[in-house]
Amino acid sequence: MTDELLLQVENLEKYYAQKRSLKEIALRKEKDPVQAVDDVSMEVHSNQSIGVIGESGCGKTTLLEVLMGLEPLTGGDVIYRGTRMSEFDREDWLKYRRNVQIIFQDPFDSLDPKQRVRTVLYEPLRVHGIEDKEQRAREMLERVNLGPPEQFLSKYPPQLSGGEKQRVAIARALILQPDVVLADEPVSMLDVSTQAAVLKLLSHLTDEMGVSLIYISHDLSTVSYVCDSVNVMYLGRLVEGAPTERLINEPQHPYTQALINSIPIPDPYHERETIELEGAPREPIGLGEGCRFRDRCPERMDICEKTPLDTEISEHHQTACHLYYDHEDESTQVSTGGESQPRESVPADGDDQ
Amino acid sequence: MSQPILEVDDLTIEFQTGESSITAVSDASFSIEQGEYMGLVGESGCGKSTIAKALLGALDKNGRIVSGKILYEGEEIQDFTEEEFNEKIRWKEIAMIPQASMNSLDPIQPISRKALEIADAHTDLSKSEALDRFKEAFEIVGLQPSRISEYSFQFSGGMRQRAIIALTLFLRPTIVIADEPTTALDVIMQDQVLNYIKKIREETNSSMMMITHDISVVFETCDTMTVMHSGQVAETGPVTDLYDSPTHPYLMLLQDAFPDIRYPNRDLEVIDGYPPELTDKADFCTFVDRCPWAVDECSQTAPRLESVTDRSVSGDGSDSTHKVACIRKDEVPQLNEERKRQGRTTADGGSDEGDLP
Amino acid sequence: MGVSAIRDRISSSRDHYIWEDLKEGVLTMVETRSAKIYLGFLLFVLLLGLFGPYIAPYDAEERLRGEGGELLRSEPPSLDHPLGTTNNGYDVMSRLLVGAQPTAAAGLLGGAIIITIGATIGITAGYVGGWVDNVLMRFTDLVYGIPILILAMVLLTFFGMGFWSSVVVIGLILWRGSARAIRSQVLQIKERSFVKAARATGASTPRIMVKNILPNVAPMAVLFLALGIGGTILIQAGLAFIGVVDPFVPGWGIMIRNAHQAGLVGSNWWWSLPPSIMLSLTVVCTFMFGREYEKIASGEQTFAETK
Amino acid sequence: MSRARFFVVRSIQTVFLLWVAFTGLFFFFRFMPGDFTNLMLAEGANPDAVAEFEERWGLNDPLYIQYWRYFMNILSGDAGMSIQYRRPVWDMVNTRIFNSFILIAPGITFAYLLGSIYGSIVGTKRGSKLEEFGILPLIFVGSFPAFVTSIILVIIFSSWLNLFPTSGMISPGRQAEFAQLEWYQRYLSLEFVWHFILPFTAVMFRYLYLPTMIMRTSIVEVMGQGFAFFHRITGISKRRQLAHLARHASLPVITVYPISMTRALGGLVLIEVVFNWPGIGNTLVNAVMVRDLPIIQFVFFLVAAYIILANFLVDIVYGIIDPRVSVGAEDA
Repeated sequence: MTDELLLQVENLEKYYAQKRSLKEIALRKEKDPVQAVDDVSMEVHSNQSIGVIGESGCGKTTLLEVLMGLEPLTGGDVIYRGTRMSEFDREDWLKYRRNVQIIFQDPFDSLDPKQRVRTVLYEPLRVHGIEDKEQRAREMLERVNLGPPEQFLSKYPPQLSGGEKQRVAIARALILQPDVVLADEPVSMLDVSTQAAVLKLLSHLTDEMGVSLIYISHDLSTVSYVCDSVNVMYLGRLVEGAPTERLINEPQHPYTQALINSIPIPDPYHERETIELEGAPREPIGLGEGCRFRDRCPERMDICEKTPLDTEISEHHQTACHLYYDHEDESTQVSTGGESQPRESVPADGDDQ
Repeated sequence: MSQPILEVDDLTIEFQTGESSITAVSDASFSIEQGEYMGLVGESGCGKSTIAKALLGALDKNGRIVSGKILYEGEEIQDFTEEEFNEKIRWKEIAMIPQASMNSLDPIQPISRKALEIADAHTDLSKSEALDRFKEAFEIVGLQPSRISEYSFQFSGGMRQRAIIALTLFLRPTIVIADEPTTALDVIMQDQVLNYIKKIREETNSSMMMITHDISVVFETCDTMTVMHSGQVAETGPVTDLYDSPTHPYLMLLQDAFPDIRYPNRDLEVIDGYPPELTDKADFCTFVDRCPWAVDECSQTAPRLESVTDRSVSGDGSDSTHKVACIRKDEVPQLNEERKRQGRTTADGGSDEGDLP
Repeated sequence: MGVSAIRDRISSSRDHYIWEDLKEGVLTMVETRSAKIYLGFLLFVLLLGLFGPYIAPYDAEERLRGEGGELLRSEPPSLDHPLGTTNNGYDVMSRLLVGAQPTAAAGLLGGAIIITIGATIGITAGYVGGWVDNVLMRFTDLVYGIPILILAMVLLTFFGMGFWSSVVVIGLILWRGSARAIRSQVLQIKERSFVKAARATGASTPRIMVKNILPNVAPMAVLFLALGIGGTILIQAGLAFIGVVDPFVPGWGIMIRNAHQAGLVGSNWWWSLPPSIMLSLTVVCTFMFGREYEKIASGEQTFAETK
Repeated sequence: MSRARFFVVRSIQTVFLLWVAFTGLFFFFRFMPGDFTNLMLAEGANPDAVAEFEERWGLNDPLYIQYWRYFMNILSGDAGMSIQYRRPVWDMVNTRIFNSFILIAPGITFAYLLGSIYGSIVGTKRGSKLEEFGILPLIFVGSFPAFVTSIILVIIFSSWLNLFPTSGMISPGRQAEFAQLEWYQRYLSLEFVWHFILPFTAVMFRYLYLPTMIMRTSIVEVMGQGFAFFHRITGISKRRQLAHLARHASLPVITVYPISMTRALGGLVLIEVVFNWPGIGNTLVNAVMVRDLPIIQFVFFLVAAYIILANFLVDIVYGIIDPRVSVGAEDA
């Protein structure tokens, strides 16, 4: 299969205006916007699976909703096969919506309780005017291991178990044979035994059908199972991105280090060294200049008041942290987060954790 | 070893729903020693929370203990009345961090007033003594003691959870039951809470029963664990024994189904099927339909919990606390080895060697 | 072409499985015994509304005279007159049968107005959101504060005391409850993942409205249609009783008024009691049926249980 | 926001709302067709008489002057003259207001007390026959038109059992005797109580279902909350647990109380008509029949003020019971 650039996220920004009370509108009191996603860049190539991890409220779900076109972006752009989302016309949108699909977190919520499985699967096909609905629906159900299909086509979602619902949701996402599937914590509501089955299915199907996957979650252990590379998000920004194993074994950003060290290991002999990280992330409002993690960072320096630049510290491994580049040449190195192209810089000398 | 603090003996609990009944716990047995941390593990609906409620005499109205015993310090408490539980057990002896504990604080009652109410019900501490103790507990869980008189809605979710832990600790109970204390928390938050739980261990000599579906949390924080499947205890014993030589097929598969950050490329095990819904005390192994090595006998009689003696790693093979309920307990480990060697094709089809990096 | 042929055509040309759904809908309606009873009584009233005048034993407008030619004033129930006569010699039974018509008509028209306005405002406010929602809901709040009977009473006297106008006035006020409830439900549904999923696959807003929002709002809309019908009958009867509605449309409310005006409520109980009971039962049954239906239809486990 | 500030802000809002209602009603009635003058014309009065009438009542002045005059008069307690009776409106309605109030306030309050108790009993008996059927009769009665409830009471208790009078507040024969008394003495007599019982019962029964239903739902909901379980396992006494539950469960009931108090106005009119009770509802019905605008307008203002004040009171009570309302939730 060819390595094709499908989706390019370019300095993406999503700010929400805060709700103002009548009084505030009358007094013309401005409120700082919620900076849900700020200056996020990444690329999705064909047959790639990318994870985005972060704590709840870090903006990963917003990122997904913007990518899905459910929320308009407020800055930067998403480029799909060369066309900019900000310049999409009706036709482009329809094409995009056919080729980029989504799987939601809550299987109890993601299927219309008033629609039979049949209708759930037919709807996307109807919207895009595809004829052989029955054929495709049956095939898809078998692929997600819901066979025989007759048993499921006439059922309503409330008649299905959690794992079965999530399989139907996967079938719905894949039935249009998309390029990219976005998955929002697809297994976090499932039991461990079911979770493994769904993860496996997701992993196989994307491989088999040549679909790229963006998988967002707070749980690195499930992400690591499915994804080739992982991006770490903190308060609306990507702080580190690397191939999965490299990220787990050699995390560079202090936040990533803390995150990975917080994951309990299912092994009673394993002594996990923990990095005590106090407090919780701030509200993403009025963040201003500087590293977003500086108030909780154990490695905090004065320079952290300036926004760190995304730095490539080795091949395919970037991080945005002042620890990892040469500050001699500060005037050109430190940006407030404008440019997307990371510059060459000296990687930190092997202080692996 | 002395007599255990808490012993659950062949406990069966039933819920009445309309005309029919559901058996949530079926002949379950385990015990906890002084100072021991035990993890109670299983899927949702396996009866682990029901046991916790039963220990405090707080089953829902339609639930009742059909048979079996709960012994606290040797005394049978399963038939205690509400008043007896209040007087002898609740909070002074057994305290509980409930599930979804963020919602457990009364939103229209200042937290300190709740503490005073509890102290008033169980001790003769004066008001100021009780508040002092509560402030101490607040400090242990990393909250500012000056904030004890605030309402729960003035706290963030994580702080509420810690406030509950403080309320649980401040009367220095013998056993703390923590029902899914970290579920629904982000890993970093989870880590914070687990650290507080470890800190409790340093500062008090309470025992703990931690209920969770996450075996990694148990392996990290507990000394022993009990694995349940659909109302039955499958396996119980020291965590190291269960880790080294899991003997119940369910635990074997569960371990392999659990993602481990250290081995992202490992193939995850799939446990097919669903646990059965019990309308009566199970007289069969509830794992039979999901077990790859089930034989006819498994569906004819409920397996007894028996010591695993033959391959005990702990050394004292005669009096092993590692117990399992499986009639093929002597063959299963072997079968599992074989299966692992062969590599297996799951019902999902497709190759096991994923195209992952 | 037989029914089955039509059915085949429908299901082959458009895979709607209408019959399956329709069948389930009807089954839902009478799923419980109480729902059956309520619906049964309502159908009975509807039938009376249609055929009442034809089955009435006497002309409802005729003042009846006895064999001696004397007016049959305030006769207690007898075989000839099962519900007795009024002080002016009208047959109560006949009036009761004829009175079903205005009552049923008022309910149906009022209910239709209420649910039309309520659903339109509720769905628009809920789905469009923003300032539209704000304006519509402030307006609804305002209408909410109105004591309906008192305002309707005044409006009717100033604008004329017609029967139909009374129903319309009620309809123009009573939509408020349905608008609020439907809006809040639309807000909930709108945020659910399956709607997002539909948007994400490219379904248009109207399509989502028809395919996802409406089916999920439908049980509540039926509830409010029922409540609207009952509410209209209730208040219309109240207005009739006060005397601000055309007294020559002989609904049950007017019957009770006449008995009361004559000061014979207590003594001629056969005159005042039957319309009171019919009126009350009709209202109760619409309310209860609506509740019952909504309870069954919105409980998502229902279909699982009926399979 | 501090509690004190919350109360002050709500008070100011309430005064403002009163003014809005007053103004709204004034203009509403000025633009109504078919008022008293039209009625005069329709009844064949000659235009000169009408003109003279308008002159006398100041109806020819510019609207804002009329508005200002009316506004100042109301502030000084003068609500104008009844057109029909040629008597000050205030004199005509003051005792009537009290007569209505003494019917509706104890009626509804009693219904709420009774309903809350019954509702919480039904709510705690989940799954029992009582829960299934115990509330049905109340819903039935609550769905009846208010005048039907009253009529049934009259038929049974006045006509068949002959226990109570069918109408009025004081028997016609004793009117003169009672006119001699101080106003409050009338309400302390057996004669009054005898007349009072049926209409009071009608009000109470008619509005019993709502508090019962809300309390039932509310108690069931509160019992399912995490904190209810927590209260139980912390081992505090049953009595204390119940006190906590009751405080929570009563919140929605308190919210609905003023809604019932205001919703019951419509029913009150009907009940007053059935029992011929000399209350504000009967006054309004009579005034409407002859389009006696000053009375109608003033009664409407009273109704609006009553609704606004009832809501204000509840906010205050609510703010005391539930600190989340007055202190304001903030996430730390």
